[in-house]
Amino acid sequence: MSERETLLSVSNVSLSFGGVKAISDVSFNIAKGEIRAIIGPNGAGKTSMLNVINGFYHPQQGQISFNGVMRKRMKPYEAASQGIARTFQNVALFKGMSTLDNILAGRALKMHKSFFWQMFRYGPALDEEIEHRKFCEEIIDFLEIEHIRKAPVGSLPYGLQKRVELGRALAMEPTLLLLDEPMAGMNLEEKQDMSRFIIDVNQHYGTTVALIEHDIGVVMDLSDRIVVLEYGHKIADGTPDEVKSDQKVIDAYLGVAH
Amino acid sequence: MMHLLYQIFIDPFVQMAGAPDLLVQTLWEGFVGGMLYALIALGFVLIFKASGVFNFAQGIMMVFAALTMVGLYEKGVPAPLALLLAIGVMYLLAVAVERLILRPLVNQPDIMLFMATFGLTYVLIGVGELIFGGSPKEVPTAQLGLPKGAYDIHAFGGLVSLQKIDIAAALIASIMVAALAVFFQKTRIGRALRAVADDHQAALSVGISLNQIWVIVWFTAGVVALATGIMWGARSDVSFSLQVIALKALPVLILGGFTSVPGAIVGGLIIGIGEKLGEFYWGPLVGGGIDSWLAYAIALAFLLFKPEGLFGEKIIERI
Amino acid sequence: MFYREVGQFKTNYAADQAIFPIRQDRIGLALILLVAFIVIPLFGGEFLIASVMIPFLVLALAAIGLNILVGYTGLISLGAAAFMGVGAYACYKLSTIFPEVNIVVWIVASGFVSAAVGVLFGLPSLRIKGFYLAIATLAAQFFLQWCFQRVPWLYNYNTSGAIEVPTHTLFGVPVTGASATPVTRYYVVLTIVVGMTWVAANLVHGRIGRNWMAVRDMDIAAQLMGIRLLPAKLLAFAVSSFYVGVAGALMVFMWLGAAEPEAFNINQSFILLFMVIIGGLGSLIGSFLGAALIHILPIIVRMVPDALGIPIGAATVEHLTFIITGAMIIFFLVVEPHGLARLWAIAKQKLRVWPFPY
Amino acid sequence: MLRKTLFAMLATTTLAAPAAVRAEDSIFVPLFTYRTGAFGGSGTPIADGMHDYLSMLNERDGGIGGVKLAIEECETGYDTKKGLECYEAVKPKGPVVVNPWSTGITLSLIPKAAVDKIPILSMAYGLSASAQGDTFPWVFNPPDTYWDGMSMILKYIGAQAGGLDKLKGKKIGYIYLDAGFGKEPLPFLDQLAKDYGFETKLYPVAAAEMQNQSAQWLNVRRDRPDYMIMYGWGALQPTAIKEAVKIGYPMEKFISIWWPSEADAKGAGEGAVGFKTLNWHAANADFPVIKDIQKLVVEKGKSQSPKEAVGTVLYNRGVYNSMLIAEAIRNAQKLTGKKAVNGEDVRRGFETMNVDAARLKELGMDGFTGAFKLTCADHNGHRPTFVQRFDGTKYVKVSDWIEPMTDKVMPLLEADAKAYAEKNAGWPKRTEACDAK
Repeated sequence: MSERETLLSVSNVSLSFGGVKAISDVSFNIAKGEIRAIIGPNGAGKTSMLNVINGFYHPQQGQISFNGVMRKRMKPYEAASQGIARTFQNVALFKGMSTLDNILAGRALKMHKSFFWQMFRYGPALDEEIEHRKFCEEIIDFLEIEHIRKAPVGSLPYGLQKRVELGRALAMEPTLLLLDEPMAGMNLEEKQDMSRFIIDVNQHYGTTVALIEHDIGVVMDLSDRIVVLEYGHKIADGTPDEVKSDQKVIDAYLGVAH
Repeated sequence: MMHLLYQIFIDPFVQMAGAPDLLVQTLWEGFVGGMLYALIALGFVLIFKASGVFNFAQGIMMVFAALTMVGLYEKGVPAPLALLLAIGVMYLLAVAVERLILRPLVNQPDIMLFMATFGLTYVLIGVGELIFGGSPKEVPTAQLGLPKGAYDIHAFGGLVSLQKIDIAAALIASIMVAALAVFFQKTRIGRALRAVADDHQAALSVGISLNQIWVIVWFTAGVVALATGIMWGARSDVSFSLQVIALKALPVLILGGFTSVPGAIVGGLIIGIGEKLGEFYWGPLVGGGIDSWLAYAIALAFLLFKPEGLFGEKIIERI
Repeated sequence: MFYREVGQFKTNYAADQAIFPIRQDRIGLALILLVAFIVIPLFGGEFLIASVMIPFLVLALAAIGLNILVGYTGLISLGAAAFMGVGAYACYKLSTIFPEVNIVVWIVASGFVSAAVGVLFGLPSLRIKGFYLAIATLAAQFFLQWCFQRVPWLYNYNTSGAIEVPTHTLFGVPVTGASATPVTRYYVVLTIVVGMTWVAANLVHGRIGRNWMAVRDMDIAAQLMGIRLLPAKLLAFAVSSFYVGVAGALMVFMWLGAAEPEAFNINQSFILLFMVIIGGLGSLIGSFLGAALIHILPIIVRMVPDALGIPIGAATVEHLTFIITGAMIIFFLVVEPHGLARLWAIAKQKLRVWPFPY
Repeated sequence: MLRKTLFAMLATTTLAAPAAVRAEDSIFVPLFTYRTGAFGGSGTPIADGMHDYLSMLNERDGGIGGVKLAIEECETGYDTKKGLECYEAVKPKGPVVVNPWSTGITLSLIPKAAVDKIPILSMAYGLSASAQGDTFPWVFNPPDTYWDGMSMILKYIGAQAGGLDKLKGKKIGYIYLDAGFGKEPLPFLDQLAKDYGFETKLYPVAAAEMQNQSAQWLNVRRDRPDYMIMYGWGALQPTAIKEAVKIGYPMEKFISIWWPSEADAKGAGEGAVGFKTLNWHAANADFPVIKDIQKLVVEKGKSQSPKEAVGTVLYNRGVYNSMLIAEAIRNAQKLTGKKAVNGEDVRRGFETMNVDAARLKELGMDGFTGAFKLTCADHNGHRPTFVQRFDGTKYVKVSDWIEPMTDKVMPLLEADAKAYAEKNAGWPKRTEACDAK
């Protein structure tokens, strides 16, 4: 893996809310094209880490470089325009919109036709709309959600919502895809489907994936490398096999007191 | 230009120092007005805390409650009895609101409940005017045992005149706030109320009847509304145009945070005193009458620095 | 039976991305336009046109504007009437400074002034959220109304303190003022409202509308999709105020004929908000339904005792109107909290599967 | 389909609204009233007075000239939109005159009057310039404009101070409703201030803040004006009087235009004694005409008015308003020889109105008000008024009749009427003939 180019590197990042430290001095990197997992017990700072990566939280210390560009503070939409997409732990779909509109909303950055043409939904604006509809239909086909294309997402079962959310992230054609517990609350069959999608995304589109997941089995099967966090500290980093045999990780997961 | 700057930044303070009696009087008027705003806001906070409803009808409840009391008095009912009957009417109103609005709309988005209280406002305006007519009514202050006249204090190089009715209003407001605080902290129902405010589900699971709580809260807010209506009515008249003044409770609430009782008080005082000072010292610069919007501008200015209000809980956004 | 989409196959995305993909909807729309443009002017009485249809259309346009802000973008506004006022005063000023330009041009142009003021008062929306934002719009409401009262330049130093609408003509036909017939005024209003509704439908069904709704439903996720909140919100404020402003200009020039600042008071703002919420947040058709319910229901209530020959005082009728309107608002909220538009959608759904229950 | 039902609803409204057939044996007089809303308190007695006088004519005389009056109230709530709706609703029934009873509604209706041939009676309110019959042939606003009112108040103040020239260097405060009505006298007041050398202090009160005036009155306390003038309406008035009592303002020097009622002053109790207003008619029930109303209407339960309200300031104002309507109709019948007159006839009836002392006596209004006359050019009359003083329960006349400063008012009216016609490009030139006797 080490021969791969680094896409994102996190160096010495610390984040706290008031007096509470959520992340202390964590460093790791994500290589281009890999599937990288972040695991750890509840409250380990995993989601905060994703929030830092896509600019939603601003770390007090440390730096992040993406695609070779260093940055300290950046706005979430800037992260998005640089090609970072994500899904959320508690599905954050646009509840009042249909599946198709949710996925089309993911194309926001790719659509540029002016307000003028939008007003008349004519000419360039209409062409653009149809072109992107085609693109979204491909994603819909890929995720096998054709039958719920026009359904309001608020009424869909949880598993499908997660899939739509993945679709919305994919619509951004991201370089780096952050998945926050993509399989939480799913049954075995749904998990298998989701795993298949993740691997397909990684292999077909070459998208780099960073994911948080609690199901250790799935994580071990899916990921190329794993970071383990506990109480905001990094306790391990390596391939699934390395992590599996790490004593600190075993202690953390079995709850051995330090 | 210099002259303008002088008029805005220096002259008002020169005036304040030059006539301290007027300054004290202005502060007092602002204080009394602020207390009354705070009382309206308080009724609102009670309801918001316990049922999460942004109760637009609080203003009309104030008018309706006072109108019931005064209307009954005008129809020949002795004043103390009319007061009791008005309290009874507010209880019936609370029951009706719980049955007809809150129960069917439980778990709907906040904005729907907000809208429902709009509907309630219309119904109360209609019912109130139908029964008691639209003319302004006088509050029988003497019969209610409220004082008349003023204490004239010769101090601060002049005269400060404190209306007894205003002092009574401030006292009653303080007593009500204190009573509510005791009620919240010390009684079983009060504790239940706080439990509901914190978490509906949790309250339900320890066997507190939400419906009962709602009735109590709306009733309490109704009594607060009655007191406010009478005090304000005694200063001018009980009429439907008082309802517009009740809108001033909105900046108070926003300033104080929707859920904070001390916030409502402090917010009320800031708005009350701020708008009186503004109108008195700065209003003449632009021809006066700025108190119609000054309160909102003050609240807006505060909000830009503290977007969750002075006493609201700090919002940490999570995803 | 009549309303069924079975058998209507789309062979391309263009057809499926249309705003009315179902044939019956298109026929229905054509019928409504036919009634609005031909039947009503031909057969409607003066009362229907001047006191029912013109106000209804004007209010519906304002409701669409407000719905863009409240319903589509999720930003609450309690100051819509003040923005109607901005539109009205802007139109008044523009048409007196440049009287030779056609009045219809100024009615539409006044929307831009209103949009600019809307953006100004929308700026705090970046920092202030939810009900707290209501304060910014309330400040706008009271401050702007104060300006209409206090800046004599705005009302051309009229001693009455009001703005009055002189006669303007369009192709030689008077369209404003007393000599304009209700039918002429109705056509002008209808044309503007239909045109602007069409534009609104285009906007909300396209990229811009999706961005607004994304901000409304989950602003954090929207940001992470690359949607910038401030421009999206300000655009919503601008477009919304544009619509509301044009509605305000129409209100004064095509309906009232003269207006004091009180015409744009806080009650009017609340009534517009009613219409939007009762009609359905985030629904254009809901804006029409809401305006119809709130404007036309009281008119009907007022007529009922007269029609039935029951002698009731005018004031009593007014009281009953208040009670009934209030009760209807609560009733509709209880029956269908998502507004008339949702009822309409459910009715369509039922028709689609009729005669089967599912 | 909801849309369809909607249109069905609309269809019914068209059918229900204009019962366009007007019975030949009656004269349709709509009364726009406001018993609801923020100003309902002032509107109710006026509505009762207007209604009861016309009902009395129906009861006593069988209408006017043997034709019954069809009286219909329409509730406006003082709201311009509802007022316009009322107008459209009554228009098909052939009203002979409309009384908008709101400046906002009046302004909207003024351009329509000539087109629809329905005269407007806006008695001592509305657009002052409409007193100019040459520009506004269809609008009548007797007996005084707000400028006349201001000039008479100042004359009274001048008399109190020992002559108008004694006003020099005095401070006069003006508290007013911050709306068209309250602002209208401002340019006139400025001019008078220049002419007589007094200083003015302005205290505007926004409509929404009517019951929250303590800041304005603090300013009064600071400025210590020698006299206070009030142009208020609704809840503004009682609140202002209470606040004036509170700061100890000398009531004898507090003078209002003609709108406050007894109830407005009563609330302030003893402190309000000495408060003064202008008026042009009596404020009691000791006249044959009021007795007739009491006997034939109120006591028979045909009035909405409480018995004790009959004869109060605003009730009598309503009676006066209806008397104007009735006289105009009677004149119109005389002029045309028709019984069932229409709006055009009544407009002529107004222009030829001449209620002299003898006629007042016939009307049972001897001493109720002064004689007056309208002409084609003068739709107002600019009649003298008197000052009445509140004695704790009622108003008592305390001054002689005071003539307005017509010489100062007329040029302003003329200029304003001209400005109105100019600003409203295409304002029609008067084409209506004049029935001058």
